[in-house]
Amino acid sequence: MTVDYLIELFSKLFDSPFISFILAVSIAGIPLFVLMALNATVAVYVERKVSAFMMDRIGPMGQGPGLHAGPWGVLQTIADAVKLLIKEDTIPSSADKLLFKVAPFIIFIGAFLGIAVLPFSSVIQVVDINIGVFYIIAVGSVGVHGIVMAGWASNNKWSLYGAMRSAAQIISYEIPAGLSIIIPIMMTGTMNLQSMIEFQSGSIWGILPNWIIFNNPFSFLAFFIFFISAVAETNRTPFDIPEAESELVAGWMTEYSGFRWAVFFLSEYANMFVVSGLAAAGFLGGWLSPIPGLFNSPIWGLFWFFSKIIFLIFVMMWFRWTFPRLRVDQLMHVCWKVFIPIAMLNIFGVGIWKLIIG
Amino acid sequence: MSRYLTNIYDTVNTLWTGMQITFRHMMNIRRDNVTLQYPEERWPRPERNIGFNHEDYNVIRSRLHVDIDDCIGCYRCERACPVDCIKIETIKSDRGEDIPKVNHTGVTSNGTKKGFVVSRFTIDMSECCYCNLCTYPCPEECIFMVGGPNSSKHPIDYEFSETDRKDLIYQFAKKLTPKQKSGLSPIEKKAEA
Amino acid sequence: MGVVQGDQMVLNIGPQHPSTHGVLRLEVTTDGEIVSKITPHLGYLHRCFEKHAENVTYEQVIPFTDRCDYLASMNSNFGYVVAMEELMDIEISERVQYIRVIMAELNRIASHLLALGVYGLDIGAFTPFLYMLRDRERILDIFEYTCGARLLYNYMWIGGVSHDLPKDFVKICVEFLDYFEPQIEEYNNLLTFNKIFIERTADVGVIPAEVAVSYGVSGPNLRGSGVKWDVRKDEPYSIYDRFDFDIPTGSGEFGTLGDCFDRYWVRMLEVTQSVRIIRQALKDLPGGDVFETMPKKIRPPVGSVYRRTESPRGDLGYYIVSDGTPSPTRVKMRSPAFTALSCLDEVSSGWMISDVLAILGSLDIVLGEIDR
Amino acid sequence: MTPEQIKERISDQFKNSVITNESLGEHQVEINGEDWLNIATFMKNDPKLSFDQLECITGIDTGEEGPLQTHYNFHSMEHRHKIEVVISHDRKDPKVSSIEQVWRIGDWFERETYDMFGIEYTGHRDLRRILCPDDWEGWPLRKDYEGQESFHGIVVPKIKEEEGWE
Repeated sequence: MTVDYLIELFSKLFDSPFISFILAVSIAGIPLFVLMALNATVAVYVERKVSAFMMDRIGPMGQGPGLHAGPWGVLQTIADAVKLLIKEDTIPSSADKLLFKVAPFIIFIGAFLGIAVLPFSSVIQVVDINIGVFYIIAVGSVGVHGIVMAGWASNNKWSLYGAMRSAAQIISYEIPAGLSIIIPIMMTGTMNLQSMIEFQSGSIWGILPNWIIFNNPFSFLAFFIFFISAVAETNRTPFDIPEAESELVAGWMTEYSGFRWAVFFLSEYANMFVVSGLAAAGFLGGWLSPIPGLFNSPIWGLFWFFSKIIFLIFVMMWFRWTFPRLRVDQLMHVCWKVFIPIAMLNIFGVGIWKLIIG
Repeated sequence: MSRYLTNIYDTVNTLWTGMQITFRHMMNIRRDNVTLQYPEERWPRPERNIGFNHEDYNVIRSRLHVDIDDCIGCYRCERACPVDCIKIETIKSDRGEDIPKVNHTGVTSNGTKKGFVVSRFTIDMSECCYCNLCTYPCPEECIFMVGGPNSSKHPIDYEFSETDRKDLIYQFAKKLTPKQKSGLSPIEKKAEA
Repeated sequence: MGVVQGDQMVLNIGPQHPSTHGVLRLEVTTDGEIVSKITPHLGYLHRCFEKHAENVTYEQVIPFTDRCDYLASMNSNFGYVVAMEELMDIEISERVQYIRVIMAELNRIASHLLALGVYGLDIGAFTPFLYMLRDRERILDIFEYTCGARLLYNYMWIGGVSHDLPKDFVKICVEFLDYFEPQIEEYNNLLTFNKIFIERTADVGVIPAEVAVSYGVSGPNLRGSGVKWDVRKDEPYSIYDRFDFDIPTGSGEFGTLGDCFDRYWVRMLEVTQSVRIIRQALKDLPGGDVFETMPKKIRPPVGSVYRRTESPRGDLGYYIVSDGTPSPTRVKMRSPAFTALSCLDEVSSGWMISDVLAILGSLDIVLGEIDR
Repeated sequence: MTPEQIKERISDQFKNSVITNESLGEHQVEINGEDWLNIATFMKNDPKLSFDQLECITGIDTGEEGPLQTHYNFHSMEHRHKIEVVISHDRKDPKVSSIEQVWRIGDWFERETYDMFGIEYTGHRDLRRILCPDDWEGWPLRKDYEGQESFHGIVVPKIKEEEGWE
């Protein structure tokens, strides 16, 4: 959409289609990057506050004179970011220098590419491709290469453990996530995110919005499986075994510091954003308003889409500050013996449902 | 199979219970908050603790302080200290007589006549283990931990960090020059006379 | 250090590691995630307590005992003074006995709260840890009110206590207990009965009763294995025989008898028992002077004594040898965490790395006490 | 059983094993170290004694002239009786057989006593220093111990320095 529009615009100005393509893509990428950075900044602040409130603390604050983190500590994340950026970038002497340097950016790319197809509103989307769902699932797995690279290149046993665990975990949880996202695809008959959302407009019995999650019991279950698998894919508690700080110190990030570590951090929050976006688009009606028929203009759409994402990210934080961590084999147990069979059953059930009810 | 389903039910149920608890705490943060925002709010904080009064404390383990005018140089605190962080040196003098040249008062506030000029009284607070053992044997109650019930003698001080270790050595007695030292002890005085 | 085979890896957990509870180094031989051998290396926190004790007087030893088990200093003090009083054969006034029991049990609650909370942290749950610390803080407030210190009290002295109870102590203490008891339910709902927590701890790190006894494992760890043994009941010291309380033992509720969950659960139950003891002691608290039975000069007769008491971590024994001079010839501390740690290798080989840390956490070790 | 009866039971089984020592207390019994492993095994396995708990092992230096001693505190959970066994060692060559395989906790207790007093427990499978570094010199808790001058280049301060004064 945005990119298409920009290409059209630039092709009028420049002769070469190549130049106009490059320009369009880079200009479209800038807001995405800003969005990622903003997302991480806000999410870090919110996470600090949410965790603090859940623990009867108040988190970063600043009231009086002196060097404080601003009113209610809003400047805390900026201070964090500045600290991370000016910190020395240490590379262990025995590390594999090239891989060590490259790894954060591979993870970053994986998260960054995912945002490109998120439908922020009925008109705001960077690029609208036919296989949007498939694309997000595909680029989501790019990150694991970066993690394995980081773990291997650090030449540290903790990092290696973290990387191995992470690889096993992400690859396993791709399956239930993939199987669950098939359900919206089955019901809508498309992989295009925009048409998937448009399918969900209207209402059931006049009260509930016609979102896929409310469509039938199987899709209701599928949403939870998808969401929890998504939490696992983003390596968050209770599935944070790759970085399990009480076991593996910091997992695959042990040797990283400064800017490279900040990139990891950015990617983690971007990943959360992407999977929440996919869950919102696939199950929760994307930019559709929760009150059927009202507030459905594109601007409201932006608002609804973001509030759904923010809610899902909040739930992830809520998980993190409530639950203990699973063990490696239990993690696999949950995936292979619980999620995958139920996800399979779901597909079967939705098929039957569609056949009988329509 | 039923066990499988019970397990899933248990998991969902217990996790949901936990999530409710954390959510409740998040919502009630104004009531439940326990954080003390240090530079603005300082201990003791009567409105938040269980309700005991600062003056009612038996003692507050904070910095040691010595009222050197009351010290009779009996060395009891030095002997009581398990980590030897108190160092005392004394010079014998006329019992109960003021010596203005070294700012020495002859009689303590309790009325005891002093027999020694305390020429050195240092406490190394970096070694102090805050056991409070030195304060009990003191016959004049001149060594004490500041604050709490002793607030009238010295206000509370728990913020005495320093950038140099040497600054943590507190010198309560004024260092005497050799000139001041000479002629203090009665024997020397006699010899002079 | 054994020969590492081709497919094995030696992993050093510690000395600086988030969940070694201090400075402990575990040399772990692993095959992937599976641990085959653990060699603990101690001594990083060795502060020569026993050597120190030989060079100071008897009353000056007490601040050093504080620093051994820094999470339960009252109980450390208690053990030492009980042993000293047995050696000197002095009778203690009633009020002092009650005050000591109240303080020791409050400190037991504080110590168990930290142990339980940190165990949650080892498993990955952060929030219960802070809830427990929040309540522990109120106990520390009470201690601070009484003796001015929050962590290292030097409160119990030979023949007495350093300060009498402050004004309104009983009221404050009862208020705290009333506040605290409902919190236990919240901890249970948030952490104990959490399915993930149960999965992580039940059936993990089983210590059978015979192994536990042979390794000298004591306290909640031993009771977690189903052995009903509590020094407070079985070799009563001070006035513990006057109180009515139960000895909770593990029952293998969710797994095998003697697993990590049992040890955790015994601690949780003990907290409620301590609350019971404190309530009884507060009710019967007699008046009197706390200093009257304190000896002026501490010169125990020539001889030796071994006395063990129940600290939150188990049987805390003091072996004191006196030669009649004002300073002891030998003070030996038999620390419960030391013995608990010694069985780590036997218990945790064959488990995963995550389980090793779960087992280590469930043993509730304090490195200050192990290394002394 | 009372300590007297326990003493009798042991001396019945092992002739000349119990040494009479007037300076010891009622609850203590001095035992000849030569046959110690067998006595210990007997004390654990005999149904009438059944000392299943080894409470503590304490090394004691009785002074520069006197011998080194190891004190074992035993307790039986079954019979609820206890005894303290004392074994004296020659100062020049302190040696006694290890009971590490009888009570498993003996392992670390013996290592600790070895670390502090240099008493060698023969038959111990892993007799290393436990609290001090492996290459520490001397036996710290002996009365005639003198600290090292320096350890790996770190000078061990003898007298506390008095900075800030003078």
